[in-house]
Amino acid sequence: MSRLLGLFVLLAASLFFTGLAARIKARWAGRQGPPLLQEVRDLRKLLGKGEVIGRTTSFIFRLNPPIQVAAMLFAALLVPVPGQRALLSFSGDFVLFAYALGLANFSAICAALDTGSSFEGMGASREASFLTLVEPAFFILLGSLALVTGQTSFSEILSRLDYGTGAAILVKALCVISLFLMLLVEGSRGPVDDPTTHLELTMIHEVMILDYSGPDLAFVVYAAGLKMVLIAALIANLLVPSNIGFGFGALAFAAALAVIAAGVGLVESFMARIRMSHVPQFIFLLPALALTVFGVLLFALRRGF
Amino acid sequence: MILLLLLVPSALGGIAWAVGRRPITRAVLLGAAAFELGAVAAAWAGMDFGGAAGSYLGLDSIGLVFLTIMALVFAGAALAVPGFFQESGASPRKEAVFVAELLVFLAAMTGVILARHLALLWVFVEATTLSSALLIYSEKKKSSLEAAWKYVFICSVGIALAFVGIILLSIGSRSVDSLLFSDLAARAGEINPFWLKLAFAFILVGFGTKMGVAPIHAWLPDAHAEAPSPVSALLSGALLNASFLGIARVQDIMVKAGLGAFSNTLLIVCGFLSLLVAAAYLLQVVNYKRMLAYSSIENMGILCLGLAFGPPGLFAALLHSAAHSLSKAAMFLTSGNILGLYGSKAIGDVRGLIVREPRTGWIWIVSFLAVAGFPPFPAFISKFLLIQVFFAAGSGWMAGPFLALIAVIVFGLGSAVFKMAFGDPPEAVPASALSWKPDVSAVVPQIVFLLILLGLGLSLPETVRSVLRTAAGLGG
Amino acid sequence: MTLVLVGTGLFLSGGLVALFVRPSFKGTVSAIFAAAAQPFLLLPAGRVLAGGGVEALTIPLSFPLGPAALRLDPLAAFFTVIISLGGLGAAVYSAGYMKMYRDRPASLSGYAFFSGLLCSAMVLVVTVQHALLFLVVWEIMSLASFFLVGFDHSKEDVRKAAVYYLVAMQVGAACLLTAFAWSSSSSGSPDFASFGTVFAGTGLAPTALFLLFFVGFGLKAGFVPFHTWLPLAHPAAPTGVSALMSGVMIKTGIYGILRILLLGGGANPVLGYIVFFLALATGVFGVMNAIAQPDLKKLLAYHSIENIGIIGLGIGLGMIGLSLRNDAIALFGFFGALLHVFNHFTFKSLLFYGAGVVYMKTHTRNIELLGGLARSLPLTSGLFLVGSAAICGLPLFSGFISEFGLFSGLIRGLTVGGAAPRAAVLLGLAGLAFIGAMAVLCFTKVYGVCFLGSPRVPHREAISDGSALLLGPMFALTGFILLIGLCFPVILPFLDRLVRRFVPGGAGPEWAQLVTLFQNVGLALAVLAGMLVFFIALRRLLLRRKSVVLFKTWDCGYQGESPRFQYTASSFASPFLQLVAPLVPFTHRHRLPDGLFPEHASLESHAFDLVEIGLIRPLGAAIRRALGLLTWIQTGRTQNYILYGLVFLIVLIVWIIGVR
Amino acid sequence: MAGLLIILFGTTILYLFAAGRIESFVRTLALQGFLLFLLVVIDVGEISFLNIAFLVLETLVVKTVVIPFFLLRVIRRNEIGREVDPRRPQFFRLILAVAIFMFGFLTAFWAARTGSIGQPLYFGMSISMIIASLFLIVQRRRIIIHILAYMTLENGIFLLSLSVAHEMPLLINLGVLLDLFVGVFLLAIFFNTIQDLYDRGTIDVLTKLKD
Repeated sequence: MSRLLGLFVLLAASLFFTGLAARIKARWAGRQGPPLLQEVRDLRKLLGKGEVIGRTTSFIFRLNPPIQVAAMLFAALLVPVPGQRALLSFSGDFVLFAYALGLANFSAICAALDTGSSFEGMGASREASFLTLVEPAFFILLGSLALVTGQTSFSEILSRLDYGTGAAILVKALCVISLFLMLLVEGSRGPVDDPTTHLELTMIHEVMILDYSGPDLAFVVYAAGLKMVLIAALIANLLVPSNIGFGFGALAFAAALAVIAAGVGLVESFMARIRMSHVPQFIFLLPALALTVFGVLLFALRRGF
Repeated sequence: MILLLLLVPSALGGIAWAVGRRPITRAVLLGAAAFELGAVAAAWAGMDFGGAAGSYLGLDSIGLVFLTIMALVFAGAALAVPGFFQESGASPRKEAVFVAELLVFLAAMTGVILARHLALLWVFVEATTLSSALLIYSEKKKSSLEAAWKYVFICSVGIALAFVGIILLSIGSRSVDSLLFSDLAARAGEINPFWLKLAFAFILVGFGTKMGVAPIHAWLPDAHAEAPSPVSALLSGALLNASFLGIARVQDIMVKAGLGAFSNTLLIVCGFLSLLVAAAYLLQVVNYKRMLAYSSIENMGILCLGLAFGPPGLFAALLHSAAHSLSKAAMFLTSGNILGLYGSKAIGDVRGLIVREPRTGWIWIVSFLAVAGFPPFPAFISKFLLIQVFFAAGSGWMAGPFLALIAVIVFGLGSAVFKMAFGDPPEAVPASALSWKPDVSAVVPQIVFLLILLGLGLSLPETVRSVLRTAAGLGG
Repeated sequence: MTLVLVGTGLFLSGGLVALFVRPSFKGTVSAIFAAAAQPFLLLPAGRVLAGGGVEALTIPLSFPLGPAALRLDPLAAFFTVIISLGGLGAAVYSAGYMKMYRDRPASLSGYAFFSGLLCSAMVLVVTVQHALLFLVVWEIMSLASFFLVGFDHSKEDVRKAAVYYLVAMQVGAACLLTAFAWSSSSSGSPDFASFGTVFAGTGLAPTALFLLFFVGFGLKAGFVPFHTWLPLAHPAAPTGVSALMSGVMIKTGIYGILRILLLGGGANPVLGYIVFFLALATGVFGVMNAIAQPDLKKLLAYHSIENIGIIGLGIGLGMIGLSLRNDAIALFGFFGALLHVFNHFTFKSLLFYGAGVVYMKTHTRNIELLGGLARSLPLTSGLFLVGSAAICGLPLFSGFISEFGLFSGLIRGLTVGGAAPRAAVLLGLAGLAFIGAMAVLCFTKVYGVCFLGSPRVPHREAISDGSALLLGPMFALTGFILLIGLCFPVILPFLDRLVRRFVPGGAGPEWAQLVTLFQNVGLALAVLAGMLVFFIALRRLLLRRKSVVLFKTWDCGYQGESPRFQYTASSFASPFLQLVAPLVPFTHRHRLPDGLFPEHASLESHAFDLVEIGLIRPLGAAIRRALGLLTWIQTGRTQNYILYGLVFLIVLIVWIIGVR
Repeated sequence: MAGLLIILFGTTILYLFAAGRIESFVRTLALQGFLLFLLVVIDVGEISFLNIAFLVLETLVVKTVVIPFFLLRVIRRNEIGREVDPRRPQFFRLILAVAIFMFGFLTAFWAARTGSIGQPLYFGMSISMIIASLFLIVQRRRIIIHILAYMTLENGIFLLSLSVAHEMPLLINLGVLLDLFVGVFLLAIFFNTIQDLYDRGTIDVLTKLKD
């Protein structure tokens, strides 16, 4: 029963995450910024509207939004909340997590190409190319964590990470940074892509959902928000010590998510977006960090942790 | 009784020469072929051909193997000769002379196989050269004249050197005092090793020239390419084997005299050189008959390698020589058909053979598979046995260069054969060739050869196996 | 075992009977015989797979072959299932597909005969356990597929591809010939069972022998340095054959490697790493080149190389597990590899059949000229989508299950063993993920550009979907994909005996662990499927009374709309290809528009295979140059020829006198 | 006496190398045949009468009369005068001939020392004759010279066979002679056809077949 509560916290947080980030960014720029519940209002409005669908599209375009939401919610079941195990946890479940995200990406890219517009094609191509760098990094990271804790599923790995020594702090810090980077890339936030731009040629994620309207748009926007929250939840698991009781765990979890959302907002307001041709170099940072984590762990292991 | 094998062909040759009318010469030719096959069948049935110790002529098991191959190849060539002449439109007189020469050539080769005396063997080998010279020149073209001249002159000089070798051998074996193989082999220990080695060197160069083994092979591509296709089939299918038999007999004496190591290294050097030369030229050959000749050089190289590895190696070599002779004869006869169809010997001019003349096309491809040693055919099994012998003899590393060169050769052959077989037939074909279609007699021999090969490849009959084992000295 | 022989005979006689039947019936006859052969092959195979016994049969052949033993053990049974299903699918599909070549009766009968011969030869390859007979059947398989590749030989590139394929097979067979000759001569008998003693021997021989076997079988399977024939041969063959070759025939290479492992080969731990890293390179290199290919069938051929890499990764992992004496890793490794063999057969054949229908309807394989086929070929595009999702290993499809097995093996490899295996396994983990991501990139490109959007080049005449003969096999294969993807535990008992033979000691507890793990995964996937259905229904519910308007796609208000605006395949792949530029050499040839009213401007880009340019062509040129040094011999002058003989003689004499 | 004859036989090498006109070449052949005849009569003692008669027939009739006469007819029919263009001066070829001749004596002494050969001088001279004729074949460019050099090679080999103590059976000797005769006959026929087809009788004409 307590796990369901954890899941509930996760889903609720996804509604406020982007809103909080936008508000922090506006507040930092001296503006009032949209109310926190703005996103919830948008979703309710969209769910109630009709739709305009491109003439050239096939069944893929209509099938994509449900796949996106289903995949994200399924991935949410796999992610543990600090202090307790995830709803579904078995050895190697982070592989299923990554491949669920992969399924969502596959249908998103296909849907983008289905509309037959050159902008959506460009966005899809960039998304697909950058994704090829993110996936291996995620696996290296999780693999090295599994290596050090000797466990093979999300819940065990994240719960057994508490160790006080110096190397542990360094490893945790590196993991948090790389996961945060991954959040920025997967959510198309911060230096990688600017969600508020109106120029289609520069977008990556936003352009792929350009042609959606009504409930489809609602599904897709919610799924994107949920994806960012999932990765944020992983970071939160690292930040919050796992041995605290459930009650405090949920509160600490929500607080951690808020801090991460604020972080995203801060990063976006400080760093301008990177030139499109330099984005791959930026994204290369992610696998590089993951490999350093692995190197440090291997080195630490040999010296007898 | 054994003299019949020599006299009947030469007598029939005389008749053909004298009579000169087309039906008679054809009947004589087919009669001779039938006689050969009958004699061989009788020999297989166990009839003893007087292989007594003292006599100069005798048929032992290794002789029987080569005699069978020769009889089969000759029968195929005999069947193809009428078609060949009908296509080239020669006068009956010329055909009669051709048939006479062919029969004398057959008699000479039979002599080589039956000879039990080294010098007699030499005489018959020289006789084969002389009798086949005019056969090569039968097309009366400048190129066939040049080929015939090179063939006669180089082989005669080579064989003269072989005779020097024979005399050196008799110098070395004063105590044995006879050149009969049985005596030489029995008392090989008493022969002076220095003179024996010198003799083997000369004999290897002499008979090697006739056998077309590198570095003394250079005449072979010219002779086999310019001769008419039935003759080149006989040359490649039977004559090369006969000269190989000569070397095999002397190698047997060398091994019994304890000098096996020396002769083996020589044979291995010759074998690999032949493979190298064949590989070098097959990559860039332009004329498809010369291509077949180079493939013969390669196969003779393989035979030498087989011979160098004792009885199991000889078994593989004999199986390989049977496979090579029949498949090469089939390929040469088919090349005659292709020459008739396209009127040119250049590989580039021949295209879409399967579409233009499906029977010849498919025979051309299947016989290539047989020559190149693809599985259903015995050449593959002999290749496997040979490599097994390499490893058994501890020199497994030889399998590497051996198979590498064979791969290059198969690439050279394959790309040429399939360049000719596939694709669309060219529009501009010389008028004379357009109407001509190979009739049954130009296709049946090849099919028979390929069927025999398939039979040998899939399951070697028991009798054939036991004869091959005794021939190779592996015992019953 | 006799039933299997009857089945093989049926395949062969199907080919023979088709020779004498009217051209229009050739396809149906061979399909009927293929169908008839199914029970004879599947029943014994199923019995052996489930029961675990070994059905043996010895054929007394004469001397050179000796008594040949044919044994149907679980490994052979598994591959027999794949071969018989593949043969049936290819026969039925070809019955429909070959109608395109009605005007060439002669080559049609050749096609029917050789495809029957190919299937029967493959069944024999996996059951024969006698060195020489194995090589004979192996080469007959190569020959039959050579003639099938050379079917459409009026085209120049088909001829070149066919000869290239023949020579590649010849080199592979040469390695196998040497390896078999070596092992049978040192173990005394040509039977496979006796090779165990050779592999158990000490010193360098067993390792060298295994490497020889690996090169020989790897060349047929398509591991990286020897794969260059595959992207040439498979697209050249008619689709029915390229599906059979890609889905089934290259698996005989994998079968060979597994058979050698079963016989005790690869004991040396270093070999495990060699296979592991070579497979990783194969996978990554294969999919990178696939992304750069505009030709549909060549792209699928490169994907076969990628999947062979994944299978090889499983085998390598299994070998590392065995050398670390950790049954769990070995069990998962071999399980992933074997299951991926079957999965790859299903989705690769499905994709090739789809590509065949596309080629049959649009007569072009260049995906840049296709587009919008989803509307004109709805069924084919739906099935192609299932195939693409499965090959990318996405959940709910069979690809995911075998890759998940590999992943769990890799993860277990991380948690146990020393520093070196951990580093290797992590590299494998990252590599597999990288391959998965690139596969997603590649197949979104193919599916998006070919089937989605609107047709880039207007079709001359209206095209309708493939006939029943074409779609039948595709539906069957989709059934297999979904069966394994969703209710996978049903298949597990069949793989039980097969996978556990590879681990000495049977790995009972580990297998139970694996079964429970996959039951959990099955449960999770069911939850995912349930959510999917729920949300689709929710969307339909939400839109029930709302207005859904079909309108033009948003194009920034630009009025002159044209399908050529759509993103092309090469531009879709270019951001990624710039990242991996050195590995996939690219040449651009373009002619800039000049003058005030430019008539013609063109841009042509072509991707090369790094191994082909960097390794195979220079090697070929070097051989040609080296052998070219010998071509001074045939000068035509008689005197020179005699001089060669004399020089040789003098050298011999000097050697004799000197050595004495 | 036999030694003198063999040395005389050896000197014919010098003449072969020095000879300019082709007819003088043929006359040397006849001389060699005659010398062989004398050798057979004088030296070979204890073999059966039939063998001696055959050897006499062979050397006297065939080697001294029939073949040289036949070759002269061929030369006259094709009006061949002198050697084409001796590339090297006369002097150099003579030195070469003397060197080969001396080499013959060298091998003779070496054979005498090893003692395994009955008549070492026979052996030495025949080896030098063989080497000389082979050198002629490889070095000269006129085809007729090749045929004549082939004949001298056969004579050298015949001398070598005489040096062997025990005799070849009659049948074998007959076969060897038959082969020799038919060989020369064939070479002459081909030479005639070459002369008819090509004007120049040098070997360069026959170099069309190559790869």
